[in-house]
Amino acid sequence: MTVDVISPQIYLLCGVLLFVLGLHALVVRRHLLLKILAVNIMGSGVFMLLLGVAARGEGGIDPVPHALVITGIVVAVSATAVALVLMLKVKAATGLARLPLSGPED
Amino acid sequence: MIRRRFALSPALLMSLALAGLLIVVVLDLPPQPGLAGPVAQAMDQAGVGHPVTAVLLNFRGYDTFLELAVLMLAVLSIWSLGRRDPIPARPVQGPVMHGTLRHLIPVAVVTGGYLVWVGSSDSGGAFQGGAVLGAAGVMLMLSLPREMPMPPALLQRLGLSLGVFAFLAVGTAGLLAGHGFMGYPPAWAYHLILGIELAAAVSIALTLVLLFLGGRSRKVRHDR
Amino acid sequence: MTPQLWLILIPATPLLLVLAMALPGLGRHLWRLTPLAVLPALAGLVWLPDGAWAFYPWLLVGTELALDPVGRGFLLLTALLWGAAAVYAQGYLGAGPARVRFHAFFLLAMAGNLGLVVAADVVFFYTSFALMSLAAMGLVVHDQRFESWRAGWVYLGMAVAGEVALFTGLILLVHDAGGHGMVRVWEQPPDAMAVALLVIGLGVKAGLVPLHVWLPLAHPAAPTPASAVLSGAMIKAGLLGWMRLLPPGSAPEALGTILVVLGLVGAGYGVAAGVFQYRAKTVLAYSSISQMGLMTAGLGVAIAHPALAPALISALVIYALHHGIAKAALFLGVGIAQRVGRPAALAWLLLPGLALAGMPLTSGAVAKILLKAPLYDAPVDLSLVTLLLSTAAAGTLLLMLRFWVLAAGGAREPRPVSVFLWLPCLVLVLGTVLLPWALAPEGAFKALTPDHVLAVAWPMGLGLLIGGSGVLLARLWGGTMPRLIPEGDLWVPLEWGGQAVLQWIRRTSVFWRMPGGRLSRCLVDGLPRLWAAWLDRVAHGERLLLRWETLGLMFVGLVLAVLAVLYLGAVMVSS
Amino acid sequence: MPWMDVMADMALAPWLVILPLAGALLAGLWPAAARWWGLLTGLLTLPMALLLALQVHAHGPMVLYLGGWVPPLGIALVADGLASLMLLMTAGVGLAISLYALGYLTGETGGRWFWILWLWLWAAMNALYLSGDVFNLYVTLELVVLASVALVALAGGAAPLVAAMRYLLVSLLGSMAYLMGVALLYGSYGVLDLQGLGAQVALSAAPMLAAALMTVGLMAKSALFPLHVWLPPAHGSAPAPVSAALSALVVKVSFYLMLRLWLTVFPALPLPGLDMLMGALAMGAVLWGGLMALRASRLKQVVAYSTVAQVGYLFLLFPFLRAFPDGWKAVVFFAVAHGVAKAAVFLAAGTLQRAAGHDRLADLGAVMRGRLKTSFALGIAGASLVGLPFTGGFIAKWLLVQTALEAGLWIWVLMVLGGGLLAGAYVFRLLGPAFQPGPADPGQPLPAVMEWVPLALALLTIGLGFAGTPVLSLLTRTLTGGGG
Amino acid sequence: METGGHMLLLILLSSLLPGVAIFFLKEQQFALRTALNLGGASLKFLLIIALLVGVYRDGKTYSLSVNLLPGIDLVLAADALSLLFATLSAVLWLVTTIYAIGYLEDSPNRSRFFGFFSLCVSATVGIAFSGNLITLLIFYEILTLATWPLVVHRGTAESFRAGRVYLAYTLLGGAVLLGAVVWLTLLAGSEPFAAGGYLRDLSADHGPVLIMIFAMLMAGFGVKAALLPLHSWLPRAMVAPAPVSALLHAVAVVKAGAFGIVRVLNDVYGVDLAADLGVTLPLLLLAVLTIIYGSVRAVFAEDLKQRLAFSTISQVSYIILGVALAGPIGAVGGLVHLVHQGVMKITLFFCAGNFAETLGIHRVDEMRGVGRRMPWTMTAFTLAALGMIGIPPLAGFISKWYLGLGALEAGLAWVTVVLVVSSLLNALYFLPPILRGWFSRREGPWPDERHGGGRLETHWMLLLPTVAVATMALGMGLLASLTISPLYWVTFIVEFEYGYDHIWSAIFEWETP
Repeated sequence: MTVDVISPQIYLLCGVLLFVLGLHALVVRRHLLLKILAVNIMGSGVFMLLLGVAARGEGGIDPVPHALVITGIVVAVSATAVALVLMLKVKAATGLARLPLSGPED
Repeated sequence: MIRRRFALSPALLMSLALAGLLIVVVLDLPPQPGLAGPVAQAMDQAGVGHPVTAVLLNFRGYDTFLELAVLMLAVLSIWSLGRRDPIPARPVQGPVMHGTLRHLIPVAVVTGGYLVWVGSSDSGGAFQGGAVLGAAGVMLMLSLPREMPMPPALLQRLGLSLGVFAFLAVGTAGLLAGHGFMGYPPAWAYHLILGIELAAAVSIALTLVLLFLGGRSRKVRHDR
Repeated sequence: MTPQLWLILIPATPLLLVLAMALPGLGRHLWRLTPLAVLPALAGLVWLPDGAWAFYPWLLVGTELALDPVGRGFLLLTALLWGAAAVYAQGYLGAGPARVRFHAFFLLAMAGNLGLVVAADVVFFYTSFALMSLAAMGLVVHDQRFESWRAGWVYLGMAVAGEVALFTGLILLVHDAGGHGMVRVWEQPPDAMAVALLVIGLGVKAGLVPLHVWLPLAHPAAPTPASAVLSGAMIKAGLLGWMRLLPPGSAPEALGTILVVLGLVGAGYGVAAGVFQYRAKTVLAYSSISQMGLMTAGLGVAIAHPALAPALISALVIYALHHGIAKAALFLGVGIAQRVGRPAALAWLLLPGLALAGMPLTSGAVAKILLKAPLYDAPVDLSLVTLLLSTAAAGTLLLMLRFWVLAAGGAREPRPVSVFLWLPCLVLVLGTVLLPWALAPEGAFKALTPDHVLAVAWPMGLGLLIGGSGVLLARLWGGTMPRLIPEGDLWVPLEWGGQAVLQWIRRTSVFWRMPGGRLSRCLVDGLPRLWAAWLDRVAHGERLLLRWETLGLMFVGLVLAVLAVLYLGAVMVSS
Repeated sequence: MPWMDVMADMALAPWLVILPLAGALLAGLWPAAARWWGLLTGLLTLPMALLLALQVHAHGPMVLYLGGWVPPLGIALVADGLASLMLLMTAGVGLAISLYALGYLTGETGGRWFWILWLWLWAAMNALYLSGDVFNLYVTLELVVLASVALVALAGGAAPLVAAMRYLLVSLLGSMAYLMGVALLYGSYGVLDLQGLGAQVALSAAPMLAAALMTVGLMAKSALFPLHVWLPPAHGSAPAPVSAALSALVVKVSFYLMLRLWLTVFPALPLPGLDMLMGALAMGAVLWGGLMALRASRLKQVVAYSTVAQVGYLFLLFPFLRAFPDGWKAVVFFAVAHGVAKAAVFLAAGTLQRAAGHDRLADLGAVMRGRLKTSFALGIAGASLVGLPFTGGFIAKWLLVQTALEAGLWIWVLMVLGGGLLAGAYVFRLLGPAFQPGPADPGQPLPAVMEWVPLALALLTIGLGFAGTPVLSLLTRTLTGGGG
Repeated sequence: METGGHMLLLILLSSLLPGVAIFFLKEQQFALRTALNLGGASLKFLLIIALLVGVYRDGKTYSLSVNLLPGIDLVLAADALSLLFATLSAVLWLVTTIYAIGYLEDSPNRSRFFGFFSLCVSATVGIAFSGNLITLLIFYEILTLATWPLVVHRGTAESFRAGRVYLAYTLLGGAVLLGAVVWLTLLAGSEPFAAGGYLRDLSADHGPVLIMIFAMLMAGFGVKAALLPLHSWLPRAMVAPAPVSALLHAVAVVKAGAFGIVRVLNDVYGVDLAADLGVTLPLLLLAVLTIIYGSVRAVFAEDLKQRLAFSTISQVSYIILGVALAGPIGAVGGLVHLVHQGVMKITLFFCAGNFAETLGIHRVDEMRGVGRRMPWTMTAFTLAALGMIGIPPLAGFISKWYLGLGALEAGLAWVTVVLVVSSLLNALYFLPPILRGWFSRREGPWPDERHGGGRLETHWMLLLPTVAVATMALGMGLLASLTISPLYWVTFIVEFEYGYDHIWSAIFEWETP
């Protein structure tokens, strides 16, 4: 197998791995910062996958996934910013940067 | 602790299963041309030379418009959460920092502007340019020992909504002029796109800085 | 004044009077007018022609009223007795709020009794019958003593059972006939079930033997005027009902035999039980049972031999009239006898008593002769029946002896006897003598012939003999009449038995634990607790789900599950 | 009608995005007048949505290619029956919420941010309903998430912040799964528009995985059991207009998206099996939500769990879709009926809470007696939730039962009827305090609009009880199916 | 909207609008509330009269239909049966309103009470005028909603318990009913009620399904009609105020169930089809069981209202018994009992309310001597109770008479035994209170005497309605063959329903109009 053929596949593979890694971390990590990072990692995985898909096309590089990734990144940035600020507020209000085990009710 | 972390928990098992499935599927993806062909065909009416910019600002301009909206909404959301914490006072930096910044920031401004302008024909564009500008702003923030004097609230808000506003105005104008929503007259497309890009870049840069600050300004009280 | 209006006025007048008694103020005094409520009936007797018929489409489900000869006889009896009793009641009842109530129920019962006499369709007959039966309850329990309540309950229970039987029987009749006019009902021979139900339903009222138990309880318990109408008029309603609903010719002939047997048994049993009683009114009640037995037997013969029916029916009417008047006179006399001296008391009671026993020159002799006369013309030999009928007179005299003894003896509370008391009594006593001459003059003359006198005299002699020897024996032994049969004979063991059963049921817990009771208690107690536990468990689960780790796991798990399910679905689709 | 023809020439659909967005921008620029911008937006959007619905009803689905670029290159706005119905519902409920908020949010600073965020949310929802492109849908979805999370956090305090954080994380998780699905779909077919995808999607592994990821991601966002836990705290602790908007509208948004996907993109995928899984989850939701609502002790908590329960019915979509292609209409009608009723209930609850100063169910009796209009709104809207007649809820329940019976799916008939009983139990539990003996006490003085708006919405549920035929006929103008 | 539909709408609104208006009145606005109540009730009464005149004299038809869903309409229509029930409701509502005004004098939450009271009657009239099964279902469910607040009106823990039980039963019934109606609509479409039913064509293919649906319908309506296994909410609901109990038992809830059963049997399935399917006999058995069971329980109930409640359980099943006999005369008996039972039972509840309100009498054994203190009420009680037993010439006799004849006509002679047993049991539990009331002596004071020293025995607003309904109970029996009597009306309905001309001669021998 030549490098040309295999390189998009590696992007795809890595993208998937990043996504799952992020997902796993999001599930098992307690700290909110880690969770937010995990979401970002998931996003990065998807972006990588998209780029891999763009690179794989036969008619040259497909520009659409690139545009999607740019948009996606901006969206991810926005969400991350909101999440981080919210985390700070939660920390300030509860003293913990993690989700409490039980609900606020009863 | 370590042992436990690497134990085969159900979560890990499931994640592995998902990973396996995803890998199988992804590697098995059939080759397909994507949209490279249609994009290439439509490039002559796009008004810009670079396909990604064409996709971003013309073919899928609506996406970009909403994406600007997301950014703006993020700032508004953060503002709605309350005022920002004061940036902790930092020791006065040495001359190296100041000197570097004094040179770096103009360079960044020029680079940003260039990136915006070049986006129509080459890699670059409002986001890239805006990001560089924003980075300059963040650096400036970090370098100052205390709060930077912020522009008045109305200006902040205007700058923030400039990109969305411009985009919306152009899009609506297209609708009223008969080119459909988000449609440009082909002749004016380049100028309109450039204008939108500039406005967007300003907004993005400002947004990034404000996002970095996190929260409403401490001095300017809009809510009175 | 058309028959149309007049016929309905006969039962309606008492009802209107009851309504008027509800008027505020004036109504409280209207009970004085009670005797006048029979006036339309008496007037109707005088000038309504035989066969007067009227139809009221708006009343109930279409009501027919009529006055035929039988009805005329019974109407005379009813109006006379109720009128007399009403007058008597004016003087008999003490002042007090209960007096208005008595008169109200009295009028209601009167309306019912008058109505059933003129009814010419079964629905109106039943309506009147029910009105009379239930309103009479008010008369029985009027005194509100323990005895009255006991008698009242027995009376009411049997009356209601009778009503129900009558109802069912009537429904069967009407269903077979396809209409409820009496003429229509006569066209169709009733089926056995209907006959049985009617015999039972009306038999309760008529004191037919096993169903007679309420009579000896109710008569002594009720106030005297009420007893008079109860025994004189109301029990005749049963007889009239049979005549109306099971007319000879239409009713099965086997029924006739049954009625003869039951009637004769009743006649004998009434005497047998009556002589052992210790209260005058109870003796009279048993006498009524006995006499009703005779009439029942007479009707039975008529049903068994429809050819004899016309003569027998008219004889029965006379007999009923005679018995009603005499019995009422006796009851009213008992009320007077308690207030006057011993000889005067006997004077009031002697004549009606003798009349009842069939003394010549009285209505009794005429009635008995008229009743027996057709039997000799029967296609089969009915001499045994005739003999028994004659012998019954001996029993009657025995009863009367016992009655006189009891009425003359006993405690008394001398009080002035007002005109309200003695006038109706006097009218009735005279009635026992005058009646035959007015109604059946030829029969009355016939009764004066020697063989007929003999025929009614020998049983009386027999009775006198037995009675006299009984009194002598009693004197010799110095003992009193043995209390062989208690008041209400058959009812007493029934009551004991019933109470024993009730006690047993009360003691036996099986009856008081509902089947599945424990289960339902478990459910009632346990379900809410179980429910609360469930809710707690759900809430616990919710807390578990709220943990982020669970949520994440669920998320990933669901992705996998959906995928698996999609895959399986794909396999299913493709295979 | 001639004016209808004139209307047909106008491209109404974009205005439904432009109007609220412009309102949001203006409100952001000029926060002091935010409430008036909000009101103006509401007043303009409702007739616009109504006209659009009429237009769609008269002329069928309308597709608008943005910038004139035809998919797959460009993005299309699709205004079909389903979308216009959802837009109309959003506009109606949104106007009510805006009016209510005029009275509810007075003076203090929170009010302005509510208006700005609420207009953004409205714009985002409208954009989502109209979008015909899977990636564009992702962006609008994120807009909805950000706006609603900020709205939840608006109340301040620990509980709302934690609720908002959990809500944000779940939403991001769902969004990421959705985005992965988008990537997989693009990787497989190279197009992004719904119709184009629908024409190509075949029975293979990649779309199946995409479908799984997207469906579960959207399930989490629409709070289907067992992924519902974020909802009750978020909806229960937010300010009343926010709760109403979230429960009535936002939950429906992700459901709408899922419905859209399964109607247009994934019809080729097999439903047998999936219908059982989803049906089981739906049943779990109905039971679980109902039981939790029976146990909750606070008014808004009860209402929030009621949403959890009612979301279950929405997921009967899958069994119904499997049974026949038109099966989804009943579910959509249910979504609309629930949206209106739930908004009324939450707004009424807000009024009572504000009047009494708390929302402990046991102590609300006096205020409920004192505020009859609100109690009535609660009662009527509650009746709609139970599915009692003359309300939209009844028609919805009827349609659900009818669809299930038509398909011979007994178990779902039982579920709908049994769920109705549970709903009856908790709705009457809500109303119970009003009947306890005691004085009537209107509580704190409140602006009249806070009493009239819930009542108006409650009356609207009655109106919906007679709107079955027009709504169903509007829904027949929906674009469905692979390549349809 | 078809001919004259506005009239039906107006009749509905004549109680609905005052009801809604009353909710928003202050407690102290006594005059206005009373005016609204009585005005609405009188208006409804007059409108129904006008409707009757229109239908019977001018031969007009009234119907109104509003579309609900494709192919499914909300239909209001006035046929003979609906007019019967509507007239009953209107008349008894008027009477009960007067009674309730007197009964609830000075008690709290009157506006709420009368509001729901009016809603309840609107729903009942809606049930009466329902032109198809769906409309019937809709108003039936509304009735549930409107009566629950009345049941819990007192607000005590006990009434809440009763309310819970009531809701559990009725909502469950409603759910089953909904399922059945949807199913039937799927099979047969949303047909209007038609004499003789509209399912004949389906019976060949869907026999078992139709039986199943029938069972579900009976279960759904049977809950409110208190058929045997579904009856136990009724005695508990007795915690409600007396006018509510009266309305619940005599007119609204229980009757709605019975009316529904009659509708299903006559106008949906058709008696012939039902008989062919073999569903009438089980229904008959159920009715018989209920009759006996209710009576037996009533004998053991010591609380007066409890006793009346069990009596209701028993008596309402007479209606079902009548229609389940599947013959014209039985149907006459059953349908006429719909009216007769209503009038008699409302009388009894008014009396019970009078006793409780005036003297504090709640238990049967406290009734000793009450006849002397309250003769009018006691007379009314006596009349109604005797009517319940089936004593002529009261209304109940007429019902029982035709039920008995109907049973014989249907060849089910054993049913008469049931009637007999039930009559005896009725006597067993009604005669003791009557006798105690009239003939027992009172020792000591009354439990809780309130209306002392007036010229009348109690408040006139309590007394007048009681006497009025008692008079009706008497009149309906005594004058059963007048053209305005329920019997005449029912005969007309049954003639139309069964197409039997001979029914006239069977009921009224002399006349064939």
